[in-house]
Amino acid sequence: MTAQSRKDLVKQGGIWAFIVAELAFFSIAGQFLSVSDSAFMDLDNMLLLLKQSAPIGIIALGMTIIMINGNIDLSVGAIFALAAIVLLDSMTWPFMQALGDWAIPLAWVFALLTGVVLGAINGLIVWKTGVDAFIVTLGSMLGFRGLVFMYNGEQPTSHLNWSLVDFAEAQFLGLHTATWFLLISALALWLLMTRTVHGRNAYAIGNNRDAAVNAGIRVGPHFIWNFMLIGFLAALSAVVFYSESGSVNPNDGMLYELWAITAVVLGGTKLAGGYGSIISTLGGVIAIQLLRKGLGHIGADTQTVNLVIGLILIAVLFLDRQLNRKGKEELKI
Amino acid sequence: QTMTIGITQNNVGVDSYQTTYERAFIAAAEANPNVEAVVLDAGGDVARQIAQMEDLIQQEVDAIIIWPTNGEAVIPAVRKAHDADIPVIVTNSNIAEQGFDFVASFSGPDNITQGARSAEIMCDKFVDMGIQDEARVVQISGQPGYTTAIERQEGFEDRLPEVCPNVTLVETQPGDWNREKSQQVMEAFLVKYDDIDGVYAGDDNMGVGALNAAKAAGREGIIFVGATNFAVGYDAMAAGDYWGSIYQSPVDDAEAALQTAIDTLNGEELPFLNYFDTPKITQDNMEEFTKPVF
Amino acid sequence: MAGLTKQGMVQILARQGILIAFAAFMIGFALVNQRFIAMDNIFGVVRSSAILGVMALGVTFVVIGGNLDLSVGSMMSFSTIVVLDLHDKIGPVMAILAMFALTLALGAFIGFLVGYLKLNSLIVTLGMLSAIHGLTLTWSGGKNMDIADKAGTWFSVFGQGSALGIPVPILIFGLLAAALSLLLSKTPFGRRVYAVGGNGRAATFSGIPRARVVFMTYIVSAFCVATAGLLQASRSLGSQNTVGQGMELEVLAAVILGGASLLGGSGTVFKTVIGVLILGFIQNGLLLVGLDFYVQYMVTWAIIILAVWLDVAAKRGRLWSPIA
Amino acid sequence: MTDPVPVLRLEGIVKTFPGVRALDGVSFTLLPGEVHALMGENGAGKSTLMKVLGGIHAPNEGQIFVSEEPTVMTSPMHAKAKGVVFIHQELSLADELSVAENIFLGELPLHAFGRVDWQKLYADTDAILKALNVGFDARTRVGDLSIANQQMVEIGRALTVDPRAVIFDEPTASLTDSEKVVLFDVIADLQKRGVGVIYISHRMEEIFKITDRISVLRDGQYSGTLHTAQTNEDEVTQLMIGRSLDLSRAENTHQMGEIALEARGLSCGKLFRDISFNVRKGEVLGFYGLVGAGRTEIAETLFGLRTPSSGQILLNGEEVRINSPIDAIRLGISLVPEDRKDQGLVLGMNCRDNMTLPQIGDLTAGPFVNEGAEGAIFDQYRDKLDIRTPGWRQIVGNLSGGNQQKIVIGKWLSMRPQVLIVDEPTRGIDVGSKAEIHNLIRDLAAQGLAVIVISSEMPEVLHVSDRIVAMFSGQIMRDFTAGEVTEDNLIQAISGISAEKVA
Ligand SMILES: Nc1ncnc2c1ncn2[C@@H]1O[C@H](COP(=O)(O)OP(=O)(O)OP(=O)(O)O)[C@@H](O)[C@H]1O
Ligand SMILES: Nc1ncnc2c1ncn2[C@@H]1O[C@H](COP(=O)(O)OP(=O)(O)OP(=O)(O)O)[C@@H](O)[C@H]1O
Ligand SMILES: O[C@@H]1[C@@H](O)[C@H](O)OC[C@H]1O
Ligand SMILES: [Mg+2]
Ligand SMILES: [Mg+2]
Repeated sequence: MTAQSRKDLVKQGGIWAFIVAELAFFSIAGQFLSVSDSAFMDLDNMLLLLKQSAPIGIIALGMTIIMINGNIDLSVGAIFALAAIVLLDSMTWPFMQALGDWAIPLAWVFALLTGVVLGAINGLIVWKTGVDAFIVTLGSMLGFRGLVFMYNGEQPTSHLNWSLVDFAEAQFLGLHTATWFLLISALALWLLMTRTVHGRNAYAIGNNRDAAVNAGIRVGPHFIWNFMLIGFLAALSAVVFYSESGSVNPNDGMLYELWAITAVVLGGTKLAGGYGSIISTLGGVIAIQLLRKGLGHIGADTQTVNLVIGLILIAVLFLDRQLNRKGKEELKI
Repeated sequence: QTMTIGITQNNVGVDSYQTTYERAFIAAAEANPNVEAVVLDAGGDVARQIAQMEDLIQQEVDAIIIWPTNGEAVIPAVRKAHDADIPVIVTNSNIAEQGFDFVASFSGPDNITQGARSAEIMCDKFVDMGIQDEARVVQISGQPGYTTAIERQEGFEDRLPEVCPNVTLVETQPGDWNREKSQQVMEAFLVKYDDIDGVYAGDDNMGVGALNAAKAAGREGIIFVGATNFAVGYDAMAAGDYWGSIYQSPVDDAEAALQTAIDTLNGEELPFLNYFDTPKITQDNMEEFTKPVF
Repeated sequence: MAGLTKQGMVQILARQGILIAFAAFMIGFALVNQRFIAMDNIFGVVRSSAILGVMALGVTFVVIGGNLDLSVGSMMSFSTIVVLDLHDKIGPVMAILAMFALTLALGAFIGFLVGYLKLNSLIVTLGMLSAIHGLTLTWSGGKNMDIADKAGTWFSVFGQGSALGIPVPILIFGLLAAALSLLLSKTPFGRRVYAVGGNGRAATFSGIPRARVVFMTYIVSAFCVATAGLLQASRSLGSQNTVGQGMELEVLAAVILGGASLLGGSGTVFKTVIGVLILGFIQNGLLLVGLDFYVQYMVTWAIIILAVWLDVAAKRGRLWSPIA
Repeated sequence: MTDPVPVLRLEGIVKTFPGVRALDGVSFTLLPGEVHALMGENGAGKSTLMKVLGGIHAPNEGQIFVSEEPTVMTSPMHAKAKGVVFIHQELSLADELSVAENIFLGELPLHAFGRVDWQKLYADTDAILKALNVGFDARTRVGDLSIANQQMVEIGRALTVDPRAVIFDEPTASLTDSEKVVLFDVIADLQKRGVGVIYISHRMEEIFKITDRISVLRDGQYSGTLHTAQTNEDEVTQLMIGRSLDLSRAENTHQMGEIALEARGLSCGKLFRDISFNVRKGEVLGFYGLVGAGRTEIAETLFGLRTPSSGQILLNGEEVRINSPIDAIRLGISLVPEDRKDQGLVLGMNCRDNMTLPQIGDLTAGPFVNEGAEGAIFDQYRDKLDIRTPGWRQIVGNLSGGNQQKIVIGKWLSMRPQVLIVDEPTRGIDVGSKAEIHNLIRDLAAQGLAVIVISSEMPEVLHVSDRIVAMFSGQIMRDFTAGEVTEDNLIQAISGISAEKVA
């Protein structure tokens, strides 16, 4: 361990410390406040926690890469919804129905492809126009949502396929299908970011785009790949979630982008780009889900949940900053 | 013995119906020494509601009451509870038929009848005014995908031609149970159509939003009929601006749901659909009703 | 100045791209539908854009100062609920004063977190979006808030009245826009906002109290939100807890459409007003032609990207990004 | 001996920016194995010419030949593929990444499936670092390095490939003498291997030490090429600015006044310890030391940007508390900071607004900014400092580096301070302007100002200062009075050799 990685550990350790604090708090408070007899930290409950973290979690993983890359993607919620529509609706197409259960993998492919294509559109616009990704994806957040509504008006799109539900509800080695998807995605992306040139270039570009351009890195195509990747992941999240629920409202996935970004930032990734970690994002996602679950566990009412979640976000940000302070000698900037 | 009953509500705080429901539910549960309640709110998010179902199953509550955010999306989660031998009671807005096998019973208003009654209220008024042969109506429906909304629309659209065959329903747009949104929808209708005689809104919040839009645009003489009589709707009726609605109490709704759950756990025979009554209310008969508390 | 001629012209054209797009849009729709440019329709659009517009004015300051404000929608719900609730309890005048005070206090809290504690504004205001919603629900008990005597209160004048033949919301929007435009472009405070947003470190090195300037941008924003809440409450005299929900992104879209850079340091009040009007007229125009609201989403998408693209293209002097 | 084939040849290059004709038909030839200086005033177009060569800017007209083959440089990547390596004027590094990743940015060594070959990467980097003789290793995070060391990382990039030509754009602007020696070795080595080197610098002594030929640009036009061995500084200056410079220093004719600013036992954590010095009205006090010696931090403390852990600051004999730049400005202290892009300027703002920023609160008519007064100040300092800009509306980010620096100086002079602190005031400034700035500093002192000059250029400190404080590793080693200072004892002092530490 170099001094560098130790420093990173402290820098990124905050989120795990926070998770431990949450666990402790809800376990103790649960003793007094919860009507349920089962303990909060029960294994099944923790496994559920991972499962429930999957929808936002998978998106947040992609968001980590986009943000390390120095961009942001506000359209993921809309991509999520559109991919879900394609997933469910495609299974009702005549030729697909003729395929029986073989329609399922094909429907997945269609949905994932939808995500990739929408991501590519974002990436292409960001690259070619040079407009900031925040603005481009703020626009496509609206535009893609428009496509969602165009598909089925304001009505939900539904198709309940029980084989699909059974698959999605299955548990393998104790972990739910959704958890597997989350963990495998995390592992793959972690390898991508730490071991490959693509990952390292993502850091370089996010850190100093001009430097990357000057060094001859093809920044534009690189952007497209990453936007396709997050499009893919948003669609994957939809595939995982809607396989189990079978119906999508045109408003589904709204605000997901903001929760995903929150999880990423809680994990310590810099909004400005160039710095961040996939594993810490996983921490951020779990921290948020834990907070929701824990507040439900101790019976907090709606207004308290809203108030507490909001203030905790801010508090974590504050703590993180205190932890990373350089000390008194610091430049007062 | 005490029974633990979990409830996952749709979206508390989105309107006062849902908030009042929550209060009433908690009050009813507290009043009953045999009941412990776990009260959760999905905040309108399907994913969160499914997670809450899983949490309740995991906590091994005795029964689960669900106010679905999406009548179809929650079916697998309901099945999960069913498989875990936890009876599920659907409240307020039913889930889709495919899920009926996994549900112990439904408790709530009969929304198809409500829609039909609203059509009757409106038609009667048109007849009074003598415009039953030329009147043009717009509809502002509730949250898309929400069974209550779908059923009220269905009831209204089926019944209206039966009672007033010559009235035309010009356009329907969702107002998402939201006063602001439906005010905008109505503003748009007013821009588009010079001649509007009646507005049917899926609830009074939306109806009043539409009324505000009409007032602001100076369009008079429009007949507003809603559903779920809110306090604002009642006041607007008293002021003579708003014609009629359906009287539906969230307190009845909540108490009925809890009672249905208790009855189910006590092994009583229950019909699958437990409707509580929701009568017509118009400017003509409103003295018979107390002003809604929400 | 030999180089200026052609390139310079292109640049000037593109810099005013948003105005030109606006004019083209108006003329186009006017040709399709006469009613579009009828005075009452125009008034109608401006009036219904006024609430969004007032909020966008404030967010313009925040954005130029280099930050974001995602809490304005939630905060506007709060202002609306508070003033409606207090109206019947302490009378309209006191209610308005109290509501402004409370909203400004919220703004001050955010300003303190972002300005003095230097916490990231995206996350802070996202957190506040949720927290303020909780606060609103606590205040109202989750119930709709309605003024009892709707016919009898003069409070309705802000949202429904008119003066000199002009609807009051338009008047308020216009006056506020003019005042804030002066504040931003002509006063030392305005200059400091640009400097802090453009390069905060350099601003500090220049003796500019960066924290205070950022703090003040949130105060301006909160003031605008309170005004918007007043308009909203007065317009409908009753409200759900969620009136402002989702407006934060619409507001941001209007500000960006007006050409403010999210990196801070650029944008003007005037352009934001144009951004607001464009959004309003797109909505209205498409409606008149009979298109569904989601078409409006897609048109807005296209217009946002085109407008900003033109702007950056003008700044760099070429259409396509030079990035390989 | 036949003429060798030029590595690079540029012909009739024209490049315009909105409102500016940066290059106007420039031609230039680089031979293998030569070190070719490119000189010219600030804004003459040197960096722009190199950016055209490096594929960053597309020229409006003209042609590039690589080994006599006509080539269109489409991107930096393309230029690199053609063997042209570019060491930029502004640091171009990703500071969150390691030294190794930065040096090999864009060409990390690979295993299968796009995996980075870390072992090879670190080994190759360590070899390069060894050649550069620096004290950090391949895994160090670049952001943790001093500016000088970052510059060395940048230079390390020239050693990664087998280049045909290497362009150094003001590489020594933030290097001290020891690192310069290393750099010159690197250049000599490249030269031996037949690589063509283009060397941009404003420092005459370097030019005459290492280059073979000198080409000069003036106002975007080519104005001539000289053989270094056959010319002299004056001739080059003539070619650059059309006149000779009088580089002799005006001797002190004025009387020094009271002590204006004094530090007593000032410390700030690990940054510097027990610093005591004073500067009188009418005096120029030089601060000399190696990069990292802590001079900038002292300046920042005096300007209220850092909180001292102990010690006192006295102004005109009275103790003062300076908690922020606002306090400092109120007390009549100005600081021209070290890093103009980061600390000195709001790059997206126009020239005038940048210049008047610190005093904008006072330039008012009623509640509003008095733009007339602002314009007057801008005009005054534009003329005084000879700032080249198409007008006050020009965005500062579009000015050449040297002109940007002048805007910063103008900004702080216009505050009419009692004490002026300038940190590396002529970094990246051309000879003409440098002389002007030096004269200006002397003039300001003559008018009774107390001036502190922090510089890493020995000739500069020696030239402008009345007294010199030598620093080493956060401490003052010696306080030289005029007359006793020589290059030798100065070098000794800043290397920590001197024992005569002044308390
Ligand atoms: N991107 C740009 N947009 C507009 N003008 C520019 C741009 N880049 C350079 N210029 C202008 O082109 C001219 C040449 O600038 P350049 O940076 O090449 O000068 P330089 O010779 O390198 O000066 P210095 O010694 O100060 O670095 C200047 O007038 C500068 O303002
Ligand atoms: N090893 C280091 N790790 C982190 N920051 C450093 C390190 N060395 C220097 N710095 C920072 O880099 C900046 C430049 O400081 P520098 O080392 O140049 O000191 P200096 O005495 O001001 O020298 P000079 O004036 O020649 O630049 C300072 O803000 C300093 O804190
Ligand atoms: O107002 C609505 C009510 O009519 C319906 O029954 O339930 C949902 C409520 O939001
Ligand atoms: Mg240059
Ligand atoms: Mg320094």
